[in-house]
Amino acid sequence: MRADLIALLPELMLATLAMAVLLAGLASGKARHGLLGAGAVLALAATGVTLWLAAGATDPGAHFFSGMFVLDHFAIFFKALFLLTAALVVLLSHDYLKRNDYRPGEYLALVMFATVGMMTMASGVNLAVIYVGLELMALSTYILAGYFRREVKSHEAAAKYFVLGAMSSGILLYGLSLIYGATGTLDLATLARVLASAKPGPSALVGVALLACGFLFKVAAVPFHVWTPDVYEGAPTPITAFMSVGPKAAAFAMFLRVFIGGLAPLAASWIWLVGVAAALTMIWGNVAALTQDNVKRMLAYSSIAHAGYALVGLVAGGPAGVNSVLFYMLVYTVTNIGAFGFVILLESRGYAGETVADYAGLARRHPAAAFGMLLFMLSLGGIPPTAGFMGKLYLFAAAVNAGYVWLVVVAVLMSAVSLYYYLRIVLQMYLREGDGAEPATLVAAPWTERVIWACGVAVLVIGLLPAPFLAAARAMAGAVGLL
Amino acid sequence: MISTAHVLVLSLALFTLGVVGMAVRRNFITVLMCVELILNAANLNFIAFSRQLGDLTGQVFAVFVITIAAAEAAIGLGIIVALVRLKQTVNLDQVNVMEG
Amino acid sequence: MLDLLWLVPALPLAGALALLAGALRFGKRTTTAIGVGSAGLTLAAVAAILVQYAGMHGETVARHVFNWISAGDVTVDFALRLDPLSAVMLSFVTLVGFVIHVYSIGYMHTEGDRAYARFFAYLNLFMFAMLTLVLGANLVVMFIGWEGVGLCSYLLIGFYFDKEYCAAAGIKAFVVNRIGDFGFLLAIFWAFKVFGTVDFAGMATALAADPGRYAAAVTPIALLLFVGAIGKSAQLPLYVWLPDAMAGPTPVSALIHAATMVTAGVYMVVRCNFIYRLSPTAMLVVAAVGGVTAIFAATIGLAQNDIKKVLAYSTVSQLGYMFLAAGAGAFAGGIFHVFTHAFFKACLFLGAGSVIHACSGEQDMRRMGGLAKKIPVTYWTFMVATLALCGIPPFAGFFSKDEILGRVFAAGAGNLNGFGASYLVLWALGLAAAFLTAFYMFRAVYMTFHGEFRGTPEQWHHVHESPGTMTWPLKILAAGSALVGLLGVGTAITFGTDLNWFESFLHRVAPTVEVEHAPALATEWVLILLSVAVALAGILLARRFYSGAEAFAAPQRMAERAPAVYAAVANKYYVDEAYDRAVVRPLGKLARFSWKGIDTIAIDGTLNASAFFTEIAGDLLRFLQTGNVRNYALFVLCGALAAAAWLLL
Amino acid sequence: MNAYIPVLLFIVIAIAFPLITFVFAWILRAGRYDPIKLEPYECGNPITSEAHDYRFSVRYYLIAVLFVVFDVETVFLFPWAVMFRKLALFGFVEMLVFIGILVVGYVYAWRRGALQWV
Repeated sequence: MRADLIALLPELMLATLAMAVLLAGLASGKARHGLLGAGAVLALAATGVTLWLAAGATDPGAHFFSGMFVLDHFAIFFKALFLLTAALVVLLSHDYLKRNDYRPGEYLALVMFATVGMMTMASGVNLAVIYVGLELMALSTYILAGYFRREVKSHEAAAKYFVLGAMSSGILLYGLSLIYGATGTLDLATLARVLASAKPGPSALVGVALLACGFLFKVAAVPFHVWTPDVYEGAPTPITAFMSVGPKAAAFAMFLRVFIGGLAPLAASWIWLVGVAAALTMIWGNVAALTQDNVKRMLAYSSIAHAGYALVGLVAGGPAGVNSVLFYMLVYTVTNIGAFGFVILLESRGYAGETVADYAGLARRHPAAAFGMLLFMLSLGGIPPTAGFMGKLYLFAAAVNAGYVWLVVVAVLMSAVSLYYYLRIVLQMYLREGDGAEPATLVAAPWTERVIWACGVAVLVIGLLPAPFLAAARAMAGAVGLL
Repeated sequence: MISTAHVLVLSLALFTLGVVGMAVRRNFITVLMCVELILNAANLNFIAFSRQLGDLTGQVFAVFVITIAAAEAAIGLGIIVALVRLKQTVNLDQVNVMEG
Repeated sequence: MLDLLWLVPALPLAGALALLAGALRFGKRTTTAIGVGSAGLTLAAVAAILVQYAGMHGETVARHVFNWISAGDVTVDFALRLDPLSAVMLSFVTLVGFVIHVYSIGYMHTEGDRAYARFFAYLNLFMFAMLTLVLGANLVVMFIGWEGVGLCSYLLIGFYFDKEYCAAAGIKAFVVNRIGDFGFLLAIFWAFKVFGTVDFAGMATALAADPGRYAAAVTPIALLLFVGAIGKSAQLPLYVWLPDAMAGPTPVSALIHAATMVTAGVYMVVRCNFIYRLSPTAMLVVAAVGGVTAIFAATIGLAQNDIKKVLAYSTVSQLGYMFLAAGAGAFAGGIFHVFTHAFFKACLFLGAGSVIHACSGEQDMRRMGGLAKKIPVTYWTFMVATLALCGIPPFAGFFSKDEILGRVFAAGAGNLNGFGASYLVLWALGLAAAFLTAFYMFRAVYMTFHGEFRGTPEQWHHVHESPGTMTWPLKILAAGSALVGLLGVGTAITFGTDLNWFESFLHRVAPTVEVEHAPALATEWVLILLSVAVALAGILLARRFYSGAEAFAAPQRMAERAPAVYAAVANKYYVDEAYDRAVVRPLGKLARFSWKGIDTIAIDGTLNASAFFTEIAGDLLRFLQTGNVRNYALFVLCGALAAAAWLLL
Repeated sequence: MNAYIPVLLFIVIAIAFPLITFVFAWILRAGRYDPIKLEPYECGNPITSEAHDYRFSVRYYLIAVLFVVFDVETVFLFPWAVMFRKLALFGFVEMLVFIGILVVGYVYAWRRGALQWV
């Protein structure tokens, strides 16, 4: 019992602190942005420390709560990543909430609740636990997407996200029920054993298919990506940044855990499904991004494309594949948060009014920030010496070794295509003059700028010295039991 | 005597109703009901299977799903309320500012 | 000192970062100090290193800077490799680079402080990338540099971003290069899969140990690598970006688009010669693409009136020569041409820059002429470099070009890999290209420096010699163009006694593929004389067409003075016309056809078409994104059905 | 089979009770009608709209939301109550935590004014 509670301590702590923040926000109203923000960041940091202590105090191989919950290195890596993401997003949101005059309390609390959900997803080795974590994350995100009550687009985002999200989670749940019926268990380890022993019937296969649909929806893979552009465009930009990295990474955590772990015996049947989905996702995401003028929307499609790249690593499978996905998630997180941070800086003309044209000549007026954006764009495009290149290199190498050359060909070709639209922004910033009318200037947002700086440095450091980070990812998923 | 198969057919029917309903109905509230249909179809499965397998996991999970469904309904209603306050409509076809 | 090898790329990087950290807010003095200073320090460091290296009989020095990627079965070190090949590249990249940094002080002084700083930041960044490319000990490090130089060239081409076509040219360059990089990247992955390493030494040993085992993989890898080289070194069909790249400032054209970056492809092929020499097919492909590009670009050069465009096409043509050499197994010969070409082509571009500077921004040779009197230094240096390019002894170009043609002929006569006939054809093409090169280069010289000035009087009034910071680099490079050829005097020229220091120096890393029975000494002398004769013929023809003020200005004067004399002059004029009709126009037509017809329509066409179709596809996908939730739900539903069906069937 | 007899009785009673009530009312009531009496609200409230017009004030939904959330928690309380002794102290503490969380939610809803009818 005691060990169980220790393993669960980080989640318990974060949940408690989130409620505290909620009530504190209630007491203090709109006024205390700084205080609540600081509180949230501290809470996340404290949770990080707790995670570290809990990891030290428990055996990575052990199972808790009668085999429903683990705290293995895989889970620790992702939890740390989630906490980092949440902290960065909170910092991004600070100036933004203030500027748009919305209550910070519920906002911060919801971000923390979503984080709790993601952490649970990373640790669950029982489909029920994973599903509960998933729903906690999803429900919090629905609300966050619609948090800007006075904005039509924000509402629309919430509505669409809710309808489609609910649908997908329903489909996922139905798949779970079929799998449960076919195997009589929701525990991944037992599931793997049962599936390995006996050839699964059609109902199990349909269950797996529906499960895959649910997961693919959460990572925004074609054809379940339809919600992404509208939701990303409509949601408050910090939340878009959050959705594009946090929940996506969490979805990948559960994807790896469930498919590489529990459903490994059925790999033969699902690997092609996922592989084709990955190819379609890369093609669709990149091609559709080409014609976008709204930067948030373009980044939405780009995040679809990146989900495709990461799926390549999933298809590759094996320790190398899993490592590459973990590493890619890290790379993608710092890069994308930085990019959206820049979008936030530019959001000076009303809500979400940022077209590519607004970027004209920014390099002249804000050389430092523009240089940061240049880094992020190059990293997303996968050009050395940025982190993105390392991530892709490592993913594709894993896939090639696993023998999926055709996927890698598609991936490399598509990342070449992607440069069209990433460079459009660089072109605007560096090679164009702002139209004389009213050149878009960056709003003063010290914390957002600090986040951008941090991300920029991270992108460069990871790009030039990836060894330690790769080593970390490797140590984390080195012994890929996942069960 | 009702066999698992019967329940499965029923749940499949409910599931189909729900999914198709979500794809064809305009009224947000109806769509919300369709969500409930899907989740409860899954619940039926869980309970039927757990009875067939003589294993309680399914029923326990069903309880959790009920709670989650409640929370989902609550949030859905919340979104609807906000939507009505802003647009005076529950018609999803009128929620189409963003596209392309 | 060799342990400080990492300093070589580090110094320019430091310079670039310093300039960027100053957020481009430095004044001109500070910028110059940092930008040019770092380049100078790099040159000093390289000099010190090479002095020490000279005593090491060309053994390979590998310096492992830091363990870069090591996870799973992927291990890549950030390792630098100094061997004769990289040493040669190092020497001229840093020397020419430094010289051009100095030149830029004068050339860019009219820019604003910001632009000035930006320019030097990019230039330093380029030096860093190029040196990384040269020193990289494995394909991945090389690729880092490869992409780096691409990025810098993109930023520098678009330097004058207020001009629309500059930005467009920048994009074009970057995109076309990506097509090549796509091949390069695939080659890296493939090589990694096959050899288990991307380290040059590692791959070489693996191949040496058991060539048969990799027989199947060698050709595709070599060809994919070559795709990358085609993009970077502007060969058919991907050369289109280079002429447009002339939109950038002239020093950039000199450094990046003539002397260093564009030769990276040749360098890469030679660096991987241990792969190429095992694949006759790949060798022939390299040679063929090179040879055809050489003649093709030369014909285009005939029709150009923009002085920089002429030089651009001649660069493409010369790069073709280099690949022709590599394809014929003369790897050292190819690198030798890279080496000499760096000097005289840089000198030519800087000279052109000086001319443009003098004519207050005029680039059209039809509005120049007679400049020799006003800007003697530029004229003489330009002349030296031109002679070198035309392959007139004893200037540098003669030795390298003659080496190449000799080797290609030998490959043909000795029936290399059984492709003898093809190599002979390529040799003929090379010879024809040499003729055209001499012709259009002297056409440029005559139109620019001889005859009467054809621009406006005030332009003529403003014409002035450039400042010392611009003329000294010209003198240095001209000296180089005159002398560096002596490093690689062919054995035939010295009647068999081997004074070819260059080739013997490179022999350890890039040995030439020898054919069974090399042609006799007499034959080789015939070849040498032939190539010189061809070059002289080209020069004389150009003189015939373009020298002498009469050709242009005389007729009107005569007509006014004495109608009687007019006939004669007119006849002379008609003669000129006749020549013009007979020779120049057909050539011009051919050139213009190959330029307009093939370049603009075929290649730009395909590029634009592909872009167009992707746009269409994008719009189609947009159309599917209706913004209506129910349609989205339907999407998800269909997806789910498809997935279920897939797993069941 | 006998086990089901109580159930049967229960059903019978459940059906009989309303019937008997109706019958009594039918017997006892006075049969005098007038327009006012036929109005939906005999207490005299004027009718504002048609009964077929099924649109409710949004406030009902707010209440519905709160109701749904708090109502469904009994689904956990019930099994706990049944197994109360077996789960012993741990179960008790755990339930307290659960209730505590609900209370937090309740306090929040209350303080944010979701409960007053505005």
